[in-house]
Amino acid sequence: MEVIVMNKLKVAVALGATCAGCDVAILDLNEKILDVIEIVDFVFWPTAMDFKLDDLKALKDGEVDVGLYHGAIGTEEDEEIAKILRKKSKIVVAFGACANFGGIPSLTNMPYESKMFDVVYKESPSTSNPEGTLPQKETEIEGTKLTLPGIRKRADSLNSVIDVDYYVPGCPPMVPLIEQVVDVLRVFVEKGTLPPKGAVIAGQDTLCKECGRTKPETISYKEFVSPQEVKEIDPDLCLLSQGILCLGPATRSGCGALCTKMNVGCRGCLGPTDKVDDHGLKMISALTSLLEVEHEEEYTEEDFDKLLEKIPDPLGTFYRFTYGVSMISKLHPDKEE
Amino acid sequence: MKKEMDEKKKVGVFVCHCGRNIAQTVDIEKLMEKVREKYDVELVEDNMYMCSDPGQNLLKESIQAKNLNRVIVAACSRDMHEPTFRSAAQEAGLNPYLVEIANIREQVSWVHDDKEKATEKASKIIGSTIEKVIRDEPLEPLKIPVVQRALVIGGGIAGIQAALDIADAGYEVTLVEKSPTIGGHMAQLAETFPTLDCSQCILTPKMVAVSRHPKINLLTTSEVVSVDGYVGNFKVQIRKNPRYVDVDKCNLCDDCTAVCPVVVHDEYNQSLSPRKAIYIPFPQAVPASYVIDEETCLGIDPLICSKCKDVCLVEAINFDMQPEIIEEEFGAIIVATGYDTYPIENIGEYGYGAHPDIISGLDFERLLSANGPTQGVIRRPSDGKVPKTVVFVHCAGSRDPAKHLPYCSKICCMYSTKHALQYKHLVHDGTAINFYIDVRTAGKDYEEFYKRAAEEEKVIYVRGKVSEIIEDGDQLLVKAVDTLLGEAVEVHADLVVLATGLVPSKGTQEISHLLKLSCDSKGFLKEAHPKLKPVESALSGIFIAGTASGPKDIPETVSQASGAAAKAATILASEFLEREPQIAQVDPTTCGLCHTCINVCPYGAIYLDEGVGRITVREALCEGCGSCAAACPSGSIELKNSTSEGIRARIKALLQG
Amino acid sequence: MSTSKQEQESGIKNPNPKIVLFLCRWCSGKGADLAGTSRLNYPPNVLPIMVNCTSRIDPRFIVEAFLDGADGVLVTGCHFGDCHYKTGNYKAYRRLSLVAKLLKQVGVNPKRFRLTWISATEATKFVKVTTEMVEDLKKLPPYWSDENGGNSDE
Amino acid sequence: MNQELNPNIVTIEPVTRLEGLAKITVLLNDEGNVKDAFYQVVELRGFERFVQGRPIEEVLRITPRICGVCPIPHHLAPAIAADRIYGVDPPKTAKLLREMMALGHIVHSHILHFYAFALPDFALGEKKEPGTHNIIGLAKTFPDVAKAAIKARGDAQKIQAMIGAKATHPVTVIPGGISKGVTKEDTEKMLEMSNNIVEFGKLGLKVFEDLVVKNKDQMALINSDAYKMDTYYMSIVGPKNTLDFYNSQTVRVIDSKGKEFAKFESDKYLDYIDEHVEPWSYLKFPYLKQIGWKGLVDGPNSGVFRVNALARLNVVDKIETPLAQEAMENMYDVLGGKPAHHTLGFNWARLVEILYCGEKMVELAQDPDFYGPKFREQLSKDMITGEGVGAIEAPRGTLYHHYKTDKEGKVTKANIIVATTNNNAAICLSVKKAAQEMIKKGQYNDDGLNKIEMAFRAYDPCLACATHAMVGQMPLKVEIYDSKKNKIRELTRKL
Repeated sequence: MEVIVMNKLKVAVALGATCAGCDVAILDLNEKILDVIEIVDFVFWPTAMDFKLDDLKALKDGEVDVGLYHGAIGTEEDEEIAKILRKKSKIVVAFGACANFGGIPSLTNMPYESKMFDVVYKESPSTSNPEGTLPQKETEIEGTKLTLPGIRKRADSLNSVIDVDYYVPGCPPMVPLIEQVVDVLRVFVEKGTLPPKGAVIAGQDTLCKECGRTKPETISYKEFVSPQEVKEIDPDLCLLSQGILCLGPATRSGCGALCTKMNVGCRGCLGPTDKVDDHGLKMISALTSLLEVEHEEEYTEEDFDKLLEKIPDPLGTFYRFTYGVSMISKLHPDKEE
Repeated sequence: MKKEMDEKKKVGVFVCHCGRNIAQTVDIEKLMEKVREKYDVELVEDNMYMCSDPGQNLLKESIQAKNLNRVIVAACSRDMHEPTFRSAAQEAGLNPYLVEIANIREQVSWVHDDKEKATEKASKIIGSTIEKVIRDEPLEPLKIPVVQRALVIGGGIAGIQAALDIADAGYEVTLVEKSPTIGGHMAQLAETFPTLDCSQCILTPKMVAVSRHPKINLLTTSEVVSVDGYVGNFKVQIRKNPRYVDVDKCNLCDDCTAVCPVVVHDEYNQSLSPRKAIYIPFPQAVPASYVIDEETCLGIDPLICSKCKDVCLVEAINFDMQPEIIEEEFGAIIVATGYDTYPIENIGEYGYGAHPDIISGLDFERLLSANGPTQGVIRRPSDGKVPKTVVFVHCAGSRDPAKHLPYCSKICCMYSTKHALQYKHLVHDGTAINFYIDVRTAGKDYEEFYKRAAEEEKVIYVRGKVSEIIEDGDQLLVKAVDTLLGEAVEVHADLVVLATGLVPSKGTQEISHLLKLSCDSKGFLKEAHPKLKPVESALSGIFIAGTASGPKDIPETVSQASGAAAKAATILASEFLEREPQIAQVDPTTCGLCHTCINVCPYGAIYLDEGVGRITVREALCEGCGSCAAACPSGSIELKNSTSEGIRARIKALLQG
Repeated sequence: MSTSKQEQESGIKNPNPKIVLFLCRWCSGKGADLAGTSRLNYPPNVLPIMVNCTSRIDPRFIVEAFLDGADGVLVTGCHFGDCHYKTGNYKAYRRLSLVAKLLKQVGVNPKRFRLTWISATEATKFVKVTTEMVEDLKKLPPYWSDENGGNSDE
Repeated sequence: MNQELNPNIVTIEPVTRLEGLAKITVLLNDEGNVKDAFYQVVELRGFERFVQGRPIEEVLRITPRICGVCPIPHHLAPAIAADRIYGVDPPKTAKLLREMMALGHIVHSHILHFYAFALPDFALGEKKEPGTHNIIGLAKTFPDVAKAAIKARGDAQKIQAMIGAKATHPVTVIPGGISKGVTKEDTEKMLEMSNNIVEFGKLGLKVFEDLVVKNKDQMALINSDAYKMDTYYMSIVGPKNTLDFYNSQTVRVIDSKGKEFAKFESDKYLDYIDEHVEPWSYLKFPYLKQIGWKGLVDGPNSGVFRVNALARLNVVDKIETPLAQEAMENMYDVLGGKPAHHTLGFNWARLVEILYCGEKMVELAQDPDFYGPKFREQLSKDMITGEGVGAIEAPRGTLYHHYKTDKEGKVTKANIIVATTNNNAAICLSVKKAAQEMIKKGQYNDDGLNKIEMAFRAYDPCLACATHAMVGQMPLKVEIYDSKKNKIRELTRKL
């Protein structure tokens, strides 16, 4: 379709601690990428084009119309790049679950017995590291210093280091969401109007409405069954009511219920609604409320303890993508036992 | 999008000394200073006794003088004087829900002695209450329209009494009874303990009163098929099954039974005597009319016999009657679905009820009744002889957790004693032997009744459980152990009466599913509170009376019936039900219809309104517990004047400084 | 509020712990009031907030209390079967027990969060529970203090 | 524009058109020739740590985030490990669907690399201005090729989404099979798309023929010693040493002459592979255990081995499908027989593999069991053995996932050796060799630096995978140090 564009939008795509799934997601517009090129000039996109950091630094402040950042803030340089992007861009968009909530990389913020370096460089069975060498921020080789960026104590969301204008969640953001972003850009190009600052470009309500599976009269389950142990998964009935863990009730709509359509429970990669500040705590409240709610009056405290014991890895399951921005991750462990 | 807080919040804080109760460990002056300095309030005043008239006047005058739009009274527990201060504020023109109480007496002055810390804590509690009051919105009590008509389910003595009381209170009542007549099990009794009143004599006047009461709409051969709605607005569907006899025309001439070729067991007489397919349950039946038993009649559709119709002079018989669904609305419901007796067929030790001369208590009642199968003469069902020795077995299948009912049914000791006494009246030279574990005589004049049977009528009481009853010639060998003498006992009896306990009737089980009433572990309906709310169910607007909630005697049943009627009448008394307005509300923009709230609500107050496709809260049922707001995974449900953000602010205020 | 000499000897690390106390309006709230009418005594460190039912407590309130500076949170409600709203405390128990597990998993000392049932007549139990918790938390450093690694993350 | 400087250190940072973050630091001696080159990977996220304590069926949904470009192998390999932990053999339909996903993924990944990352270097000639040597630039000069590439990759992604719910970060593969089968209509659509991929595969080889094979300079470049390395090669092989992207767990290693050096089942990988740690890179350096780590050198007695497309074709004896077999024979004729050591040959091998995948996908989609009703076994906790290794040929080479679990199926220990990691040492060597060629007496230009990057880009390294352990930085940075060891310039190129 013929688009009369006064001037193309300058777009920069920067990345932090990423798996580049978000880059692939943009490329997954497939043929539509050609329409995007009509209204957009990529001035920075390392994964797909030959731009170097200095190319970004060389741009004038505010010269970039829209700066997309995907990946979590994991090293000091991620933070540096985010700040440069902020300086150079009129609008900064947090793109994908990592930039929005810390994503899977922020799982590293959870407490574990062993330290990361020990697990990777010492305890791994396939690593022979007798001297126990570990990567250093600076190494002297024949008089020259080879540097590595320092690893931050936490992998955080983009808005923990810079001011963010818009949010596009998802891991990676699904095609319908990216199409919404393209529409927003097109309207911005043609009319210069933008959604309210801080808007999340996804559904405002939760997945259950979009999922289309029927909800039975009563939703009450005894325990969560892992998908490989359940005898049969009903393709039309709500997964949660079948005891299959699904974070749909607490997760934004907008993805087209891709996972639940395939008999797989949602893990919340679009994050919570505007009103919820801690995705995991809200989901836990809903799920435990329905645990044996039909027969709860026959239970004692000890019976409930046994049931709760069977909930698999609550921290890792209910905070799969949002631990970085969760309230609970802001608590710190007590020094003493 | 937050509603902008347009009107400026002008908060008045009134600190009460409560004489010395608060002032002794809270420095009132310092407290007032702290509140003025730390919080954005319009004025801070104090008074020796805020609840006194001067105190309340101070409140009223300050509201008007400074046109305060929020008030906090820092005094005692809200249970004490919240209504006092709210109505005082209302008199001054302020919405009562904009007044909050900060408890600095039970929670502070009475429990702490360090004056400085107590004052600091009082200030924090006031600060926290300020966070609540500035977020309160003016509210009005909810008004739920009430349909001023009651439904009584079950036509036994409980249902009859309840219906009469409500009708006498001036409200319309629909009484629904599944069988062709009201009267229930009481109509089958000969006489009642301890007064030995003739059961029919005291019951039938009430039955007639029901039939003649203008406010009572009696529906027999009918059953409730569905109940929707909530207190004040129950939508009920009742199926009225056909009697095939027009009640108004039938003049009880009894010509039809003579020609009816079908002979079957008569349930009213415990199948001890026959009846025809067309019959009247018992002479005093209400409604006074014959009825055709569809199952045993040779055939109505297609019509096979119709002999009865041919002889009926007044043409009262009409085979074209069809079942009919009646839809009505009610403000309150009383469940009085009665009991059944524990079937003697279940008790293997006593012959599974196979032997004709081993009968149940109700069977014996029929033998005693003048309108019974033996016209009141006690004859053995096997050969019609008058039995010389009769054994009455107490606790037959009761207090026996291993095999039968674990509980005691309260009335069997008394009706067995009554049976023994009546038998001795009728067969003076007969021997009545009662085997018992404990004779329970816990009602008025019950002990005297038992003494009379044992001492005057010489009924022999043997303490011991009957272990076995076996046929021995034309008599029955009853084996037991006399635990007082510690010896085995064997008695040759001509007749054995098993005093079985009470179990929930089939009707009780059906209605519990229909109304979603919870049952106790024995299947009887569960009261809202066993001690303090015996006639209320867990669902507001639904009441329970009589043996539907557990074994009890007639006096207790009747008093429960009147209690339930009074409770129902209080609902019907006003056009509107007023309810606390702090209920849940749903924001549809973020609600994902995940049904969590529907399943969490203990009152079924939340439902999916298919029409608009939105989760909706029934104002009449929501009690404001807030469980849905805490569970809602999308944060779409909030309680009026108790939002999550508000509670967060209250916590933060407690921790500041 | 530094700890005085003798307090340090007796292992007091936090002389003035702040504990948010959730009371339910029907049972534990009345139990607390009864403690008042019976003139019992307990330390002023517990800061009360009244909710209609423990099932009104959203798990976020617990974490937010800690984030707002609380050293401990004590939730009190009705015994199973006593709840004015029938089954509120059953749900509260399940929710808040899992929150307790999470707090433990992120390293918060289990002594800092407690869920217990107090009926309207158990004033003595109320006093015992509150006093016990205050004593426990006095032995722990203030949650956000540097000594406890509070503001340690750069 | 030449750079009249006498820097001793050249750093290319970030290396672009690849997945992940790394930088190359080149040390020059006094004459300005390359003394040494370090390819530093600056990413580390810690998957092996933060999957501990998670149920194995949840780990299958976390590990795909190791890499957004190749999430499927990181979904399938742990699934194979999970099958072995439960001691279960998934039903045939599940295996067919899983293989289809794997093949579709190879097609997507190879197209993305060749057409978005590599081809611009060949097709667009000397590197003039930046910002043109990429997919957008390609779309301008070769619109029909670009469109066909976008269509074929789109089809490959659609096939993966039909089976895995999402092409990027699939979710449906579970221990014992797959969560939901596919319908007959879907299968027909997949068949049609697979046929389209076969056609595209042929087109790809023809384009490579015209632009590269027939172009003397390009072939000279490919054959130049700068882009050759004499190393071992490793790949999974099917029963008769055939190319296999899912069904087999047998790993074969050949020496630089093509003689079989080792053949082992995946769960014995620890006896054959070890990883060496260098302080200046977060990425470890795997090497063949029996031979040992001799530093960043090639040759028969250095443990360095190579994986990825060319390695696979070197290791396998035969490709089952006719067209791909013929294309492989043609490639080796041009490159001078097996095994071929040409680093830039990896690109050619990828095109052969796209063709193989297309043909095999057509075969799978015609198998009647493909949309069968039984797509998973029901498992139970008592079947858990507690340990399992799953290996698979990812687009970038052999990938190992090794897990230990408790009785409940919760992971206690995880060890992941990722395809690109296997090539780490080889990449360093290739970069050093290319740098030595391109930087003479301190003279280098943009094109020269891009040639260095080509040596690197040929391996299609996926650094997110490689360092699944840590957060990264800009792709490849160039740092220039003079002989006095002070950094003169961080970036050599100006807009």
